[in-house]
Amino acid sequence: MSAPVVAVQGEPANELLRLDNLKVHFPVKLPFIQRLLQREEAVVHAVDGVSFGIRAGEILGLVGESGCGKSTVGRSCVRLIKPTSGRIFFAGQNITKLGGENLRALRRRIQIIFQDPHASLTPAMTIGRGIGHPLWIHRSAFGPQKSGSEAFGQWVRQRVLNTMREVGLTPEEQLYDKFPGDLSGGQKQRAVIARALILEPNLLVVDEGVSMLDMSIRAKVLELMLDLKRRHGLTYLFITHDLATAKFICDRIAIMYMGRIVEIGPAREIYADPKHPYTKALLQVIPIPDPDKRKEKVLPRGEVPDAVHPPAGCRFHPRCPAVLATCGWEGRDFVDFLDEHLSDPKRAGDDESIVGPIEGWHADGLVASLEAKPMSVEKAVERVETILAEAPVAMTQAIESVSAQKRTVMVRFHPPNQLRQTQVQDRLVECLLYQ
Amino acid sequence: MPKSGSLAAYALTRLFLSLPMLLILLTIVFAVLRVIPGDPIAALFAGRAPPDVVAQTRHQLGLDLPYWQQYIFYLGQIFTGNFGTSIGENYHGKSVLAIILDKLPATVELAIGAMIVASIIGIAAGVVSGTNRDKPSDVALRLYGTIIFVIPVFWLGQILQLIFAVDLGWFPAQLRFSGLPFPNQVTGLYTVDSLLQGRLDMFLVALQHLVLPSLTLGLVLSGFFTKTVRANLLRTVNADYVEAARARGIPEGRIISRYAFKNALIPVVTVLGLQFAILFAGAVLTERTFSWDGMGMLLLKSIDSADYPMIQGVIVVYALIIVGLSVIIDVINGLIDPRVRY
Amino acid sequence: MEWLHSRLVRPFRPLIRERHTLPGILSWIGLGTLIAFILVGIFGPVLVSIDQTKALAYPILLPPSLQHVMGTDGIGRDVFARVIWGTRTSLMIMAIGALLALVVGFPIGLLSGFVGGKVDRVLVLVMDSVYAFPGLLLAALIAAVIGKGIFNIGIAITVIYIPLYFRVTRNQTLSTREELYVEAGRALGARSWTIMLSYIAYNVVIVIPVIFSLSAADTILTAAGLSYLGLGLEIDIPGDWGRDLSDAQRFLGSGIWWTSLFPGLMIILLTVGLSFLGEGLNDIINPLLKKERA
Amino acid sequence: MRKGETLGVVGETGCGKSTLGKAILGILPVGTQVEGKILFRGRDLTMLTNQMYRRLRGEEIALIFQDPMTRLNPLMTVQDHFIEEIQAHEPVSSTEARTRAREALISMGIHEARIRNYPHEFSGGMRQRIMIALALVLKPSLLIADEPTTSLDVIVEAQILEILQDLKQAYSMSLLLITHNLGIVAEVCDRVAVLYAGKLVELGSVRDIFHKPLHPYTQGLLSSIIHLETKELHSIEGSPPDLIAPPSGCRFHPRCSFAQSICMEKVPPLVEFEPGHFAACHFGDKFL
Repeated sequence: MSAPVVAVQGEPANELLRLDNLKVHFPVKLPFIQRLLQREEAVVHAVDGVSFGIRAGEILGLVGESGCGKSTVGRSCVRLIKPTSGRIFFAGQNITKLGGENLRALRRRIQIIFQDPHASLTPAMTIGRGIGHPLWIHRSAFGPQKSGSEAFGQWVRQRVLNTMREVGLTPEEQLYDKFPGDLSGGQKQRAVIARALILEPNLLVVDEGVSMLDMSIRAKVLELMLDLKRRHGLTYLFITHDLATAKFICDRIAIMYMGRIVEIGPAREIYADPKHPYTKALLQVIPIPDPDKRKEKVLPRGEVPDAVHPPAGCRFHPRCPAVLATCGWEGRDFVDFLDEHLSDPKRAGDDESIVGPIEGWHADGLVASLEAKPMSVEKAVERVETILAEAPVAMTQAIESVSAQKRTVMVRFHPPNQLRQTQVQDRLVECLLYQ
Repeated sequence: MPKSGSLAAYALTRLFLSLPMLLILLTIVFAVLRVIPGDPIAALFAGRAPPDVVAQTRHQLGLDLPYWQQYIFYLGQIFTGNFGTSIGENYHGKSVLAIILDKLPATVELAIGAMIVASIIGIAAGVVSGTNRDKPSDVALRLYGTIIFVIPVFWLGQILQLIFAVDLGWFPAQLRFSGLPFPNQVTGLYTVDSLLQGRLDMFLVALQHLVLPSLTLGLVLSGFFTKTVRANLLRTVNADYVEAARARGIPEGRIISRYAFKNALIPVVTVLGLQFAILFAGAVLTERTFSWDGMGMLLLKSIDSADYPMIQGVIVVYALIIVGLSVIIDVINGLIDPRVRY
Repeated sequence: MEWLHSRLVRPFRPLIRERHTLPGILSWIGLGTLIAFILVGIFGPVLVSIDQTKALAYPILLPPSLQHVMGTDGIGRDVFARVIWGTRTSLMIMAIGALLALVVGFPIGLLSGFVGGKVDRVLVLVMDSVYAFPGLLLAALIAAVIGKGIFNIGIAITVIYIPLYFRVTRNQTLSTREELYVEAGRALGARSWTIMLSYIAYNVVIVIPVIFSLSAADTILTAAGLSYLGLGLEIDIPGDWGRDLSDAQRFLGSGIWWTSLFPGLMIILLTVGLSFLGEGLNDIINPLLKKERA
Repeated sequence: MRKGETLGVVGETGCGKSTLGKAILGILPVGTQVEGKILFRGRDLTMLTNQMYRRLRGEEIALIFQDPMTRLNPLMTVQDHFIEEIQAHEPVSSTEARTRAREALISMGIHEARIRNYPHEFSGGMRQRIMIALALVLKPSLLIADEPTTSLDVIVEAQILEILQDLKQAYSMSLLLITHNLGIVAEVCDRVAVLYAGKLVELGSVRDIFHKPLHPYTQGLLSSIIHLETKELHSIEGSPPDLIAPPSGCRFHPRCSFAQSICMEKVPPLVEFEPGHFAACHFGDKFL
């Protein structure tokens, strides 16, 4: 039933971009003083092993909540961020370590559009100058026109005006000499698109490119993007947190959670029948603008955990409604559960005096231990077992033992099962339910 | 999570982190005094001494050694607390450190007095100005803040002397003390020493002498306070959490004191750290205007008499004080603001 | 260059639009004062003979009268003539000090902020240390070591204002560096120096008029302070406000006010004018920057 | 607005919906001109003295803001916020206030040990829960929620909305939900008010608004939502007007495809076209 993890070799030849086990870890930015006090160096696991490919001429949607690492993936594709490990291929060429002039040459072929059009435009450059600036930057690449700065300037101006017309930034002659501050939000986003298009790239990364626009303008810009795809055969990596927009525009979508892709496949099928519990949860919370279709929702518990210490096993397991015993339960899951249990005075009773205080518990990998000396270790072990009766079944099953060592209470978990991307029908899913 | 010990940990780390700053300041002093093109000893004597005396002095002070040897010797001196002996005419042969410690309290007394004046006037003016935005009182106080801050402190001192000492005769124009025997030297601060001795009359005399210099320096500094307090208060009275507190029905007075003012205080305290530079610079000028016998006067006299070890000593002590104060300021900030600590 | 125009000329347009608001009024007063002083500095010495500034040119300590509108001082010099000649001296020191600090501090700050990393950390530590130290003391020390004179004082003062330019430039560079359009510039394939000049520098340049006015005011004060302490200029300089104030001190006890009042007023007028200009510009330019970012 | 109901207020950015919430609480910036009446239980709030108004805030009407990250005083612990608010309205001892604060936190699923923590030690979702707990600790009869979930992730957003609905039941209070998200309105509201350029253009039950919108603006708004069933994109032409010089007559006329000359000249009154369904459009009956 399980298929092998994606291999780089033997991929379809028409793949324009491929990421292979991409990882990006950022050092946690701390004030100098704290860095001195910190023992280990903390890193944010922004992207933690992402692989996917984009075929030429398709729109791939990368969808996830804020902070899931989708923007980092986008920025890595255009090499604005240096990957920690993994490889990036563009049109068959390994661009992971490209630098200097080669990287500059690459940037003519991959462009990126950011969320905030206002902040993306240099306030001191006129619209025309800003849109044409890429041509000046890559001046040497346009060999013949290089002779005579006057002629090149004329040529640039013509191309800028043409591109402005193409993206609907009209009347282009008037807008040419305006500053970004004088334009409306929709016009600014059109200018940003024009600036990205003027180099005639093959791949366009759109990082939340329409999220900041008002509803009415959003539709227009999306239409423009689809139109450009049809006319120029552009390929898009469309990054968004909005599943509805993604459904409308994308051919395939990839769902990201905490730096990993949990499900990737054809958009229509995923929306019709989501497989991964996280995808299900996400699709479920999209509000439906019809008061007659209200329904009860089963929401994942809690919030997205800290990406400095991502959960073991499947990252979604602490919140997952369909969690199994083998999904990655570990020491701190028990501490979190105990914390929650003790917070409720009705359920907790005198538990805190026997197995508390919660600050006395320490989690290290698969083990949680009570290091503050309880009055009676045996009694504490007994009580932990009683409390566990109320815990989620999957967690109770994942526990290997509750024991006493000298004067320390220890809760030990079974190691989790290895998690792999699995082929399920027409898509890849990373979930033990399907392995 | 911050625990009770973390403030101490923070303070210690902060102290440790001040070492590079101290070293840099000491190095700059060293560089200015020796490495700058030209001959410091000759420049100091300014042609008043024959060449052989200059050469001899230079040799005596080890200034003809290679720089790295001088540098090590210099740092060694500072860290053992031995600043050498004076070569100037006033204190010839005496320990530099002893003389400095003798003059230091005068400067400290003046600085404290000025700080009190500056904070009272500055904070009051800043609060009034910041809570009455764009009303006439605000405009007037803003102008006050801007103008008072660029008035030359020595000129202001002269005018105050002219009015309150010469014309009205309310306060003495010069010196730290007069008319009575000096109080016993305990802290060196005459106001404190006289009280320790239980002599109210001495205290009043000391205070009388202190008023004009403190007022002069304090007024100038208050301009800076006014501007900073106002700017930060304006930022916090419009903060989101202030609006939220108002929506919860918290009384207005409490919102100003507990939300706006306290939050505005954090950057003010930080800026206060930079104030010390202005404070000590102003103190030198004020000391001269009022013949206030402190560190500033000592420095001027030492420059006059080409007392090289003394100049170096005084500047190094200023550097130590500045670094020490910056640590204290940061710790105070950590005390007010829980976000700084961990 | 287009960005230089858009940064150095465009920001002054609001000055005309906002001439009725408080910052606008202050800026115009400041600008007017500065221009008036520059005119006095250039033409004053042409009109007022240098002989009037020499010792024993007139009887000593004459109170203000029609012949001597500001009186004469303790060694028989015309106070008015001294004040006029002092304007030129002060402006020269201001120009040397503030310009040198700008020329050194601005590029270092720009580079430090742009390059970041260890270089930046070390530079910041050094500059902050200097900044924390009382500037006047440092200048006094340097002046004592390198000797008196307009140029030397200019240099001594430069040393204490370089950190100011550095700080402001660097902080501005740092926040600009994080702007999205800078990242966009990189994504377009621009080289580092293109980004620094076309995308960052212009945003930093805009703050220069503000720091210049404020630090120029401080330069005047520091120069006067040095002269007051006897560490500033040679004794034969035809005009030196700080020295005049220092000389005035002796006669204060006898109620001679004119030798102190007038040089002091000149210092205050010039410094207040410069700070009005600086703070007014600051109040106008900051919202402009904020609007661009919002 | 009726007791115990949820009224949704929708509109685009800058249509005045946040101002409405603040106006009800009387916390608009000093110098703002307020006209008209705000009737709360028959009393006109604009006539209240400052002191009475202050007591009313938090005690009878509470407000939750959009951005929980900046709405708590960074220098005060969570506990201090609660004690301060309780004591600003009721003469109770600190111990009593502390007990109630603890209960409020626990009811929001936050461990009581964290009551001594500072705001910066909580995540966005937790802070919004703290804000809700703060708003509800005095059991107000009206809760105004101004885009309470906009800055949160979609799943946390759904969690918070669920909490709000549960609490509304438990405390039998009324909820005024200000939002730009029509999907949320469809899911949680009983009645809906649509604002355009500072004016109420349509008011009715949630079914009336979604199934039989009478105002062209409401129609445009509904068709421009991109949801999972979207097949075709629609948008409203033009952009929201400048509120310094709003258009004459009906403020929507420059963007309205049904606009006639009367729309430019006369301000349309708010008319009840069918029971409980109001709209301010000259041609509202055409869409019935």
